[in-house]
Amino acid sequence: MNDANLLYTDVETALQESVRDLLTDRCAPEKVIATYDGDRELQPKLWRSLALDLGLAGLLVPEERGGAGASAREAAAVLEELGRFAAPVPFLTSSVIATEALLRAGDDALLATVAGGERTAAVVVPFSTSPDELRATVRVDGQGALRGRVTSVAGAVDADVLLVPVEVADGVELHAVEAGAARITPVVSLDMTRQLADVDLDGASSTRVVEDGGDRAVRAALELGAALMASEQLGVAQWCLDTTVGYLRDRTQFGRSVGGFQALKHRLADLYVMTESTRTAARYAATTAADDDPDRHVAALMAKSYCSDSAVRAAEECVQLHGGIGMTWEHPAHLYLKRAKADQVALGNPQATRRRLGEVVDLPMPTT
Amino acid sequence: MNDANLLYTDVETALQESVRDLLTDRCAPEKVIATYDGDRELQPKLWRSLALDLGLAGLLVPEERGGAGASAREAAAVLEELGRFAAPVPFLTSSVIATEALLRAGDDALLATVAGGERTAAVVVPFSTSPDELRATVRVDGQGALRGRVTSVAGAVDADVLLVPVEVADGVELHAVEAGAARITPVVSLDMTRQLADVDLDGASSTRVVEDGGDRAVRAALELGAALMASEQLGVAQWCLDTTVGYLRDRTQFGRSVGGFQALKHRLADLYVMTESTRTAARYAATTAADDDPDRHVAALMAKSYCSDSAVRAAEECVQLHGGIGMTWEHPAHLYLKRAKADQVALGNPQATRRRLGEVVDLPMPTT
Amino acid sequence: MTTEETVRADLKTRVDALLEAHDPATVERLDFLRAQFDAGLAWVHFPEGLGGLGLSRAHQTYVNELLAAAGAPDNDPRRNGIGLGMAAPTILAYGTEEQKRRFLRPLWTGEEVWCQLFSEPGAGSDLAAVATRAVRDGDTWVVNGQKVWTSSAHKARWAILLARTDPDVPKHRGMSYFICDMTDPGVEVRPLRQITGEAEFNEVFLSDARVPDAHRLGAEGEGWKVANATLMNERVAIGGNATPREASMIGFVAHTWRTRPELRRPEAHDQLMSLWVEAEVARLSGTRLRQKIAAGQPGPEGSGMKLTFARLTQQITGLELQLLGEEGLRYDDWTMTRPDIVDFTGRDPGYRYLRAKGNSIEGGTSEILRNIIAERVLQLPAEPRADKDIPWKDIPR
Amino acid sequence: MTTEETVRADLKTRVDALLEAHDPATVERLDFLRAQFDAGLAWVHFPEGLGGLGLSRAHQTYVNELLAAAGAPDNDPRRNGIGLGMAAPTILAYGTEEQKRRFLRPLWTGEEVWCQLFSEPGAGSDLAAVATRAVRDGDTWVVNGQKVWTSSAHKARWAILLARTDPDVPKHRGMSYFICDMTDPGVEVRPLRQITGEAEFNEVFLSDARVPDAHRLGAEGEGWKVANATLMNERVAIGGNATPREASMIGFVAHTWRTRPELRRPEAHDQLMSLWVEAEVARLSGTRLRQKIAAGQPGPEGSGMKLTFARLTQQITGLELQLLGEEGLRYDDWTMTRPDIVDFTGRDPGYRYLRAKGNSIEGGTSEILRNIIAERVLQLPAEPRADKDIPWKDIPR
Repeated sequence: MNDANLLYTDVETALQESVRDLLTDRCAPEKVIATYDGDRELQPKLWRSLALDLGLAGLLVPEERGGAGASAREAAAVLEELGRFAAPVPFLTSSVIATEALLRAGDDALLATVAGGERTAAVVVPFSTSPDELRATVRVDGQGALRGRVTSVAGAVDADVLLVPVEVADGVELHAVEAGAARITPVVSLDMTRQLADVDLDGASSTRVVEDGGDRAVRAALELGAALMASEQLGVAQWCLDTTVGYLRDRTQFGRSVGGFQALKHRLADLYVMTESTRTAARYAATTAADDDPDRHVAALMAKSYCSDSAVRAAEECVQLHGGIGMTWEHPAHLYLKRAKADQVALGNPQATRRRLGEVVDLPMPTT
Repeated sequence: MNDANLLYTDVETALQESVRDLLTDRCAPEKVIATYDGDRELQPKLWRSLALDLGLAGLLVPEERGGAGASAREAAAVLEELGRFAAPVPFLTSSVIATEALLRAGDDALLATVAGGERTAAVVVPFSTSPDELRATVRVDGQGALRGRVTSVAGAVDADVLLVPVEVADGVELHAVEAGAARITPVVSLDMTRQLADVDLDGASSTRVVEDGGDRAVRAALELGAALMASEQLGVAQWCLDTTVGYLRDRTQFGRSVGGFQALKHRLADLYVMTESTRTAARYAATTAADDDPDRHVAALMAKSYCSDSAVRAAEECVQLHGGIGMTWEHPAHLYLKRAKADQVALGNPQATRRRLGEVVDLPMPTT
Repeated sequence: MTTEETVRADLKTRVDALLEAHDPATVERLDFLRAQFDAGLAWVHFPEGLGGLGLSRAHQTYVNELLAAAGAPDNDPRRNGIGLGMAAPTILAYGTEEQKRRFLRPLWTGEEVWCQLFSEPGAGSDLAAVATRAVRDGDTWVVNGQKVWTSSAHKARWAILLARTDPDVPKHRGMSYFICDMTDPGVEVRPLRQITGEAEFNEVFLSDARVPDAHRLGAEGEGWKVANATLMNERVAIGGNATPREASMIGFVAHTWRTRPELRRPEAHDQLMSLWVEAEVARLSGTRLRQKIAAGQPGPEGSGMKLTFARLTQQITGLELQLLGEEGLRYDDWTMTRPDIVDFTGRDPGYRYLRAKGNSIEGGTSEILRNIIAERVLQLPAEPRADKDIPWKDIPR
Repeated sequence: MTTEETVRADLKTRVDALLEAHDPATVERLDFLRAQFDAGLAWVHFPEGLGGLGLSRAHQTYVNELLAAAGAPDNDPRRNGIGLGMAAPTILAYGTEEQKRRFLRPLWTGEEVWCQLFSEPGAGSDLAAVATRAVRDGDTWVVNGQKVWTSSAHKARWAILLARTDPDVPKHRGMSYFICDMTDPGVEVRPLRQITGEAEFNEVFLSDARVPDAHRLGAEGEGWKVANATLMNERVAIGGNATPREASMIGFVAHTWRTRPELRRPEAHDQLMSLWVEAEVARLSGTRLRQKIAAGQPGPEGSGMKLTFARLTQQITGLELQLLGEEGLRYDDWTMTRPDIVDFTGRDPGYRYLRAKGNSIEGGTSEILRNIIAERVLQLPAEPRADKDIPWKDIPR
């Protein structure tokens, strides 16, 4: 689509500002770093403010179904800010991925509680799952209870309700499980700002959310997740660029501003260009998703490929160009490195994504 | 092999000096550039001096079979100098590839004339052929004459005798054909310093050089060609580095030596490190070939992969860092760019080579 | 009617009048173009009397549509890119009334082609280092020096020329800007052949070339300021129009991959797709840039676009040669020619590969663009330099 | 007998005598080590009386072989790397006789561990910018400042310390080099936690720490010269020994690829093999470097090796996490620990990925190494700088 609007609307800018103000206030880097030592004090209050006070929980849900009636573009704008703060909140997992699954599944009762921020939801798949590689491994036993275990699930730690793809004879159903009915074991994660968990569902009772096409709903949800995570990755890259430029401008070595050394200037210029391209890819994915444009699938794959790698590169350059200080626990750079690297692997890694894209745009990898 | 000697022996250094002296004298860049306009006046005399006066034609041939009895290491040392001058002589095609085929085939009569520099030979395969992708397309017709046409053959323009892999019922034979018996049509080539030709063999009479295992002989010849072309690529990279460093040191812009601008310094430092690694890869391939070390196949594949890409990168940086002047016909930089790019594609491109290497070192590409 | 409708109605009336008085079907092409200029319909954003009507630039599109629909000839702008894109706006901004009247009409009609005499062998990225000397001799200037990278010099009637008029002041202050007659006996044009084999550009040798002081543009010593205005106009040109997916260099490789399955290799696929993604993101970034400009948020992204474009064309053409294998070892033609119009894509893959190398040099090297981004966008310190405040003649060279 | 054989025979006699007088099976470890030192068999290239015999460094290998064969204890050199590798040669070169006698024996035996107080928050790549002040008070110095990146500080008895003693002269001339007592009440050591979660290094705060002038190493104001000697010894250590193929970081990925076919993806193969080739070329470049040194052609390639090593460990570990997919999202342990010995590879892939980021920073950043190669090897001009000839106190900070 050549006429997709790739700029920010006034509404989006205002939304970003309000999110940014709240995060500046309540999401200080030292508190985020503390999550790595198991201090999760920050999260519940922060998420409540975002979900309820700012009404972000139901951003993607139409007003008539209990939400704010915004589009993927606004959700992307929010994710950009969340990425900029490496904020440890389940917006992506609950308000984007799980919400999209519920929207597709058509369970309006459950959807309304999630949209209202009363309950937080998570789709129970390994976070590394790419939309086209979804495999349901959970089954229903003779007693009607679930059997199965799913590892490395994002958002489960924060969830009140779990959405589980369940394999049945003739396809995949989507079931809702109360978090209390499953054994959720938090996992020491590379990115503790989105801590994963292993979810053991053996014996859990569940409610069927959708009978047929549960896989389609989850795939669509994961695709939207990847498309909008690109904006989170943009936020990460932008923070890394801004912070590095600021640091090098201020730091003096050899009697000169370090930011004046040409080799570093050129790397920062390249990083700037890359970050602007990241914005293009992320905005295009968000816009085509918002418009349900036929190009949304290509856009999502492009965004996952491009923004995954660029966020990692920005974070790696940020650590390197900070020198020793960027290697320390106290400096927030590592939050972004870990988030960027985990996001790269999540929802389909860039190489697998490009292979899939080749099929979609008629440039297939040949069979060997 | 951890004990392969990767340095230059005194003999190799002396050989390089004599080659360099001769090329400095007789292979001026403007004459090499003239080959692009069809002026091939330089070649015959230059090749005669190298082949006969310096005795390079038979370098790889044992003394008892009419040659100089040197090894692949010395041939590599020579190729490094030839690469440094982008010299338009058939050393690689006749004295390395065709000679190795004859050594393997065991035709000592023909070998002796090639080793003595009286006749120049070429193996008739497309220059892009990688050792493991050899396909013989020429056949013998009912009258005992050859039938077939081979395109983009390196060295054919300079050859007196052509070595043709011929497909027969139970394998591949190697045939010798007088150049006059074939129709050799020079091709406008990306690298005119090693101009290719299309060779039409229809109706040509031929002598069988080896009956069984002609493919093995040619494969071994192409592998040695790739292993030693790495040293030619090293010579190309070294010239590009040296010339660029010299130019930037001397050139003044903004009142400063351009070589003092840090972004360029860092790129040149990286280029230096890469060129030294290129030397390692090239020397290792030459040494393991000289010693018939079991690791020679791995070494050849590594060298083709690494040195192909590094020579191209060095040449591309050379053009870029020279600015406008490097884009002109008069400046010799383009000779090296074209040579590097053609060498990269020749004898198996780097990606195909790495795929093959994966099989050899038990890191196979999975089937899709 | 809105203002816009009024303007359009008026333009329609003027175009109709022009077409009625000069029927494109019968009148000579040049006569038509002259009449179009005199009617103010050449570039409507120019002032009245100089080919325009003092309107906004966007209205010209409407005029062109009307004229094209009527089968009117155009002025073949690609043949006089430097004249139209760089010389004309500079003359308009800095020229005397007499200069404007003399030069703009034949420039626009294409009767007089223009070229640019700025770059020198020793003044590439550092354009302010021009060493070509102009020495005053009464009311003319005597010019000596060498210029390079001059396209269309062998077809040009006039050149915009940057020369040093005062070596005793710092480099940026001692230059003046002239209009040079390319038919002057002191001007010698030699083709400058490139690595592709052809000669897109020229070298121009100035040996006691004479330029009347009346052909000076801007004040004496103000050449740097005038030249910068010219270069700004060059940069505006970059960006261009919306293009469809795969319309750029990536389209060639994609076409090869689709139509020639025997060349597909799994080991090349990830690189192909990485470049495809980058090319598509670059294309969409162009769209975003145009949207920003349209929304009144012009930014410095043009430099970034050019950087990306150069890198991608180079990487893509490099991959193309590898994919093609044997065909990549061949070339179409090394014969020296002097093409009228540059076409990055029109020839074979080897040509595209070589020509793409120039993309990161011409119109500002990638290195200079990175400096610009770092200093102007990211506000990082400028390079230390020792050539700003000392007289030109004392700068080490 | 050749000279070499004579030397070896003599060493054998001395080792036998040592072993006879101090049976490793019965004597205390520390007693044995002290006796070994006193027998000149600690570091035979040191002078007699200081643990050595004035022989070449290579002979120590022979001594160590004999001692190891007899079951003798070693001095566990990894526990005192800074002491043995940096402090000892510096004390030998610049120390007074008294300093040598006091410090070298317990240093070598490991009774006293050493650390290094060089880097500061504001003096990273620009080490000569150290701001830690040492002010003379009679025959002691009072030291105030902050040091970082100090490994083993919490175990060290002594530190080599670089401090500014004269702020009124240019930066390189106003520093002195001291031996600092880490048990001084003015020395506070705090663990410095890294992005891996652990604290390999420390920060050291010096608050009126007192250093006797007798513990100054080298002349007052000559600290920069002495520190450079120390750093030279650090660089010598890089290079190491011959390693087999795939012994470095690439071995982990190769092992994963071979043993876990379900993780293999065709689209990752070219990148895997590119890195494999680069790793193998780097390994062989190490061999070539050692051959050059053995042939008496030492070169500056050590800097290049370190650059390549850092880049490759980073790229390889980055690929590893992607290959592992879901497993790459997990981590072994974020608990803060203070490891005795650094191990780049001993933990899980996530740790390797994060720890590798330090390889291009510690021991000279990759940026500084590129400067060194450009200036010392390629003879390109140094960076313009304004801090060399003005008094330290006037340099902008």
